[in-house]
Amino acid sequence: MPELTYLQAISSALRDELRADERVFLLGEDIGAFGGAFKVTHGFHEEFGADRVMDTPLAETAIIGTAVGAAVSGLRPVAEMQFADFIACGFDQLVNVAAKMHYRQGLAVPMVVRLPSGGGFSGGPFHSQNPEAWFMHSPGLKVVAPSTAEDAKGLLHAAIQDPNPVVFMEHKHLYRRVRGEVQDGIYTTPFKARIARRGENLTVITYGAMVPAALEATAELDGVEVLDLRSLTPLDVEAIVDSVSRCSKVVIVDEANATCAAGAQVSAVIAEHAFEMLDGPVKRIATPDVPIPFSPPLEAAVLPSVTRIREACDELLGY
Amino acid sequence: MPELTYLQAISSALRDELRADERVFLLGEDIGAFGGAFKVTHGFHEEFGADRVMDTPLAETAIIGTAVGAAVSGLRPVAEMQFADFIACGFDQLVNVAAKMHYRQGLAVPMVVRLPSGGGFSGGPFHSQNPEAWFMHSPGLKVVAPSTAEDAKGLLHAAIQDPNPVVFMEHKHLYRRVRGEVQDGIYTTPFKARIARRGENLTVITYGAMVPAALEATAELDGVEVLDLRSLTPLDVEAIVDSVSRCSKVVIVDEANATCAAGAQVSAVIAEHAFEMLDGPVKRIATPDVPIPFSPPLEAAVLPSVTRIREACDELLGY
Amino acid sequence: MLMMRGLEARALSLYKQGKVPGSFYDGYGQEAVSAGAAFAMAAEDRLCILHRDLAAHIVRGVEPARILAQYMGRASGITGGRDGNVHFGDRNRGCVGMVSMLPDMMCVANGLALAFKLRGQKAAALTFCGDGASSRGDFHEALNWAGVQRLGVIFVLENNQYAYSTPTSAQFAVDPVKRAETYGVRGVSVDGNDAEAMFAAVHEARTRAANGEGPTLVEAQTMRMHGHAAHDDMRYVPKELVEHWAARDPIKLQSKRLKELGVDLDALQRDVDAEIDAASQEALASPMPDPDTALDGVFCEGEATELADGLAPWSGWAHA
Amino acid sequence: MLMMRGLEARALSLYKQGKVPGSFYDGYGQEAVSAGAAFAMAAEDRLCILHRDLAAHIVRGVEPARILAQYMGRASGITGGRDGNVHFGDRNRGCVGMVSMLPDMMCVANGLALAFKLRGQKAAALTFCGDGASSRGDFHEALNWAGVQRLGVIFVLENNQYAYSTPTSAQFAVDPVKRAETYGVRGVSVDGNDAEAMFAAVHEARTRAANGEGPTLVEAQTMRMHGHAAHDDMRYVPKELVEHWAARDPIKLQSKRLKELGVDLDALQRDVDAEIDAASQEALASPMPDPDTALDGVFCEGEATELADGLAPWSGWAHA
Ligand SMILES: Cc1ncc(C[n+]2csc(CCOP(=O)(O)OP(=O)(O)O)c2C)c(N)n1
Ligand SMILES: Cc1ncc(C[n+]2csc(CCOP(=O)(O)OP(=O)(O)O)c2C)c(N)n1
Ligand SMILES: [Mg+2]
Ligand SMILES: [Mg+2]
Repeated sequence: MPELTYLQAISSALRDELRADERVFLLGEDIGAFGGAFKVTHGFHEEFGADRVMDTPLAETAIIGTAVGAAVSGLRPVAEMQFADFIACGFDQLVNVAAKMHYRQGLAVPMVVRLPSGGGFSGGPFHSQNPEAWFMHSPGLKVVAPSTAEDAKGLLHAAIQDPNPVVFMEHKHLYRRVRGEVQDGIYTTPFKARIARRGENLTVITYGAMVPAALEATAELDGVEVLDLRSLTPLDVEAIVDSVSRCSKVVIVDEANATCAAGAQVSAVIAEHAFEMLDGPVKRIATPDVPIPFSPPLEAAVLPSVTRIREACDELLGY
Repeated sequence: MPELTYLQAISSALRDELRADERVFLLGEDIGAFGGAFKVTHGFHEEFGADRVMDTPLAETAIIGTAVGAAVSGLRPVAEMQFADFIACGFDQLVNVAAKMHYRQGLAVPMVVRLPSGGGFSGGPFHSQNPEAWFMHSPGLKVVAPSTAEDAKGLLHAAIQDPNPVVFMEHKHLYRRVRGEVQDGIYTTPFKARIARRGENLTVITYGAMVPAALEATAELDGVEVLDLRSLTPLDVEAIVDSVSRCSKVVIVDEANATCAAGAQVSAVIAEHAFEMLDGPVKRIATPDVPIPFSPPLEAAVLPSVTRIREACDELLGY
Repeated sequence: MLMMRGLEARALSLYKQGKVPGSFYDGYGQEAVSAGAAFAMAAEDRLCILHRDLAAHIVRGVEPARILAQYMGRASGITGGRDGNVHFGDRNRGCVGMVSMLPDMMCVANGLALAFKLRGQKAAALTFCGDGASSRGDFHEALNWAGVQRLGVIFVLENNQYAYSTPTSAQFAVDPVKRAETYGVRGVSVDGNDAEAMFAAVHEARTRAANGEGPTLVEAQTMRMHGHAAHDDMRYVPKELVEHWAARDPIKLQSKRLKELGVDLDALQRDVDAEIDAASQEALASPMPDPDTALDGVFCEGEATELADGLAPWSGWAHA
Repeated sequence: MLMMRGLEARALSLYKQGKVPGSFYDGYGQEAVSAGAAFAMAAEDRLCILHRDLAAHIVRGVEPARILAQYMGRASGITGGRDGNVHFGDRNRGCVGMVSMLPDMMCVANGLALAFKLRGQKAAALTFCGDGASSRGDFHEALNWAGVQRLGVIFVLENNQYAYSTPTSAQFAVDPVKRAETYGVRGVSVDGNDAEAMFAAVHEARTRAANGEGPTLVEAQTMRMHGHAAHDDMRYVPKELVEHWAARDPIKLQSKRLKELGVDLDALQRDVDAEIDAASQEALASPMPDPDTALDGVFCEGEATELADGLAPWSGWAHA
C-alpha cells in the first residue's frame, strides 16, 4: 500500500471517482489549470479537462446553487470552497436549498462540499474557522471530518457516493503533516466512529485535527482511549455511549469555538444517555468563543493544545 | 401599568428608542408605510418618517452590511429580517463582518438584528426556524430571546443600547398569544436568566416560546422550577449551575432542532460544571433534526409539546 | 390559465373555510406569464416554478387534485404535507420545488442547464424571479455565471410592480432587464399579460438555449392584482394602477383571441370547472399525513433518483 | 506610492526572513489606484481599503511602523496581532478594516454613506472591489442599494486582470463597469496606472457624492504584477501581458511627471527609504502581543466609539 499524505489521499479519492464515474465533476475557484489553492486538484485539469474540473467565478452562492441543480439532474458535483470560512457566503443555498430538498420534495441532492478548515498556521479570523457545528444544526446535511489519510480517502469516496449533500471537513493543518498507508482504488469508510486507541480508564472523544493531538497528549498516560468520531452527522451515538460505558471518564476535544460546538452535542448525548456510566464531570476542551487571532502567540493561546488536553486528562484521571 | 402583548411590547421599545435617541433608526423590508409583515412598526412611518423607518430593497446581505456601516459611524441601526429564516441570506455579513469587527479592529458595532422566529402555525420549512444556535456558535454576537412581554421590551431596550451586535429572537407564536403588564418608558432587562417559577425537585431550563409551554406542562407538578434563560449569549452559567444545584434534576427544552442547539450547550455546561449536583440524566426535549413540516399533524409531531415536556418531567421525577 | 385561475379561486375559498393552513399566495392576473412560458418548454426541459406561477405546474402535467391536496397539506399533495402551498415541484415532471428564499432557484436553474451542457443534451432550464427578488445577490451570481458559461437557461423576470408592499421605485433605479446584456445574457421585455407574446419570447429563448446560444432574461411586464398573500388588502396600491391592469386581464385577452378562432369558451370553462370540482372532492377526501411519518425522508436512503421528464402535453415542442 | 512600494518590498523581505506569519499579499504595480483614490478623499470621509491598496492607508496617515508591525503580528500593529497583514483599517483615521470575504465591504461602505446622508453631512465613503469579487452577490446588492437610495459612495473596481489564477474571461462575459448605469450608478473607466487620472476620477466622484448627486463606480484598469500572494509564481499569466504592463509602471509614469516639475526624486526616494528603515526598526522592536490578552475584546465593554476622521494630510480636500 502506498503511503500518502492526508492531502494526497483526498486527491486520490477525487481522481479515482472522476475516473470511475462519469457523473462526477468538480467545481470551485482556481481548481482547474492552477490545481487549487492547496494543490488538491493538481494535474487534474490535464487528465479530465475543464468541464470536469471546472473553474468558477468567485461566487460561493452560485457554486452551491449550481451544484444543487447539477446534482438533482443526476450528476455528482463536488464543490470546493477555497477556505471553509467562505461557506458563510454560500450558506443559504446549502442549508435551505440543498439540505431541505429531500425532506420537502423527495428529491435527492447527491453533492459534496469540501471545506478546507481549521487553524494553526496564522491564517487569522477568516482562514482558520471550523464551522461544522453550523451544519450539524442544519437538518438534511451530513458532516464528516477525517483525521487520517486512510479515512480522508475512504470518507470522501463514501461522501461522493452518498445520495445526500455531504459537508466534507478537511483540516488544512493535517494536509501535509499527516500521512499513512492508504489502500489503492476505491473503498468507502462508513460514517461511524472509530477507536483510534483502545483504553479503559478515560476516553477522549474528538475528531479531525484534534485526533493526532489527543493521541499525542495521552500517549504516555495509562489506558486512555481515543475515539475518533469521523462522522458528525450522523453522530455515532452508540460508539460514544459504548466508549463512555467502558471508560467512565470523558474528555471531549474540539478545535471549533466551544459554544454549541460538536463537542457540546457529544457532551449532551453523554449527559442524557450515559449518565449512569459516568465517574466524573464531562470535561471539554475547545477554542474559547473568540475569532481565531492571527499572531502566533495569540493563536497558540486560544487553540486547544496537546498540553491542555493532557492536563485535562490528568485532572480527570485523578478525580 | 398598561397590559401589552409581546408584539406591542416590541413596538413600544422601538418607538421609545426612536423618540429618545436620534441615532436609532430601523431598516427592513416593508417596515415603512406598510408597518411590517407582522405590523410591529405600524404607524411608525407617520411619526418618524421614511429615513428612520427605512424600507429597503429585498436584500438581506445588504441590510446587514449597511447596518454595520451605519453602526460604526455612530448610528444605532435596528434591522428586521421579515422572517428569521432569511438571515441565512445575510449570514456572512453578520458572522464575519459584524461579529468579528470589535475583536479584530477594536471598532464597536452597535446594531440589533430582529429575527421573527419559530413555528407552530404551519409556516413550513422556511418560516418556522429557530436559528439562534448558529449565532451562539459565532463569536462576537450576543443573542437574546424573550418569553414575556415585559422582557421583550426590556431586552430590546438593552439590545439597542448595547455597543455590540445583538441578535434579537422574537418568537412569532408569542406575538399575540402572550401579554402582560409592561412598565412605561425605557427600562433595560439584563442579559441574565430569570427564575420563571421557583422549585426544588426539578428544573426545566428553557427560553423563548418554550417558557410558557414549560410553565403549563409543569403547573400541576410538585416543586418544578422553570428557568428562563432570556440571554443565550452571554449564557448565564451561574444561574444554570445554581438552579441545577438546588434541584438536582434537569430537563432542557428547546424549540430548535436538537443537534448543537442552545440546549446542547446548556447540557454540556451542566455535565461539566454541575455534574456532582445531578441526581439523574440531563434530559432534553427539542425538535428532532428535521425541517419543520407544513401540515399541521406533521408539525405537531415534531415541535416540543406540553405533553412531551410533562412526560419527561414525570419520568425524571420518578428516577 | 383558466385552470390556474379556477384552481386558485378554489384554493382561496378553501383557505377561507380554514382548510388551507398557513398563508395563501396566488398569481391572479399574472396567469399568462407562467402559462405562456411553460408552454414553450419541452418535456425534457427542467423548471423551477415560483409562487405566482401555478399555470406552469399545470402545463407540466401536475394533476389538479394533487395541487389542491398540496395547498391543504394532505398526504396526496405533491410534497405530502411536508412543504407549504406553492412550495412544490413535481420531480416526476422535471420540476424542482422552490424554496422561500427568493430568487435562490436562479442558481439551481443554472445547475440544471449546466447538466444539459456537460452531457451534450439539447434542452433548457427555466425559472422565474420577481422584481423584488432581483435585488438579491443570487440574481447577480446566477446571471453572471450563466453569461460567462453560456448556459442554456431562461430567466423570466416577473415584473408585477410590487414586492409585497414595496413598489419597484424603492427596489431599483433602473429596470433590471437592462442588466441582462451587461452579463452577456440576452434581454427582452414582453407584455406579460399576453400569453402568446410570452410563449413567443420564451420559445425563441428556448431554441437559443437548446442550441448552445446562451441564456436569456425575459422580462414579463405584468401586475400583481391581488395582495401579496390572502391577508393583504394591498391598500398601498393606487387604485388607478389596478384599474389600468384590470382592463388588460390576460384571460380576457386570450379569450377574445380564442373566440375569434371559434373556440367554444363556455364549454372550455365548464370542462375546467368540472375538473376542479372533481379535483376538489378528491383532494378533500385525501387524508392528512400520518404523524408517525414526520421524521421520514430527512435523508435519502436508497439510490438518488434524478428528475424525470415532464408530460408537457401541450408543449410547443411536443412534436419538435 | 513610493512608500507603498518600499513598505511592501520591506514586508516581503521580512516575510522571506520568516518574520511575517501567514501569507503575504501586495499591490505591486497597482500603487496608483489606491494612492490616487485616497488622495481625492477628505479627512472626514470614510474608507474600506482592500488588500492591494496599502497606499490608501498611508495617505490616511497610518504610520509606516504600525503597518510593518501589523504585518508581523506585533502588539503595536493596527490590530495588535488580532488580524493578519492587510486586514486592517485604522478606525482613528476613518477606516474600517476589511474582511477576507470579498467584496463584503461594499455593503458596509453603503452604510457609511447612509450615515452621512441621514445626518445631512457632505462627505463620502470609498471602497474597492476586484474584478473577481465583482462576481459575488454583495457587489450587486451594494450597487443596487446605492443606486436606488442615491448614496454618496464611490466604488473603485480594481480590474487587475486576474482573481488569483482566474482571468477575467472566466469571471464575466462583459466588463462589470458596464453594469453601473443599469443600477443608476455613474460608471467611469480610467487608467489605473495613472495616479493623476485616478485622482481626477475619484475627486469628481467625491464631489458628486458629497453633493448628493449619487454613487460612482470607477473602474481602474491595471495589472496585478505579482502573484496572488507570496507563494504564487503566477506562471499562468502570459509573459507578454506582464511585459506590456511592466512598461506602464505607475511609479515610472508619475516619476517622469514629477521630474518635469523639477522634483528631486532621488531625495524623495532617500527620504522614503530612511523612513522605512526607521519604521522597520521600530516595528521589529515592538513586542509580540501578550497571550494573556488573547480573549480580550470579543465584545465592546464600554461605550461604542465611532470612527474618527483621517489625517489625509495630502488630501485634495485638505483646504477645500
Ligand atoms: C430572501 C427573501 N427575503 C424575504 C422574503 C419574504 N418575501 C416573500 S415574497 C416577498 C416579495 C417578493 O417580491 P417579488 O420578488 O417582486 O415577487 P412577487 O411576490 O411580487 O411575485 C418577500 C419580501 C423572501 N421570500 N425571500
Ligand atoms: C468570498 C471570497 N471567496 C474566496 C476568496 C479567496 N480569494 C482571496 S483573493 C481572491 C481573488 C480575488 O480576486 P479579485 O477580486 O480580482 O482581487 P485581486 O486579488 O485580483 O485584487 C480569492 C478567490 C475570498 N477572499 N473571498
Ligand atoms: Mg413583484
Ligand atoms: Mg483581480
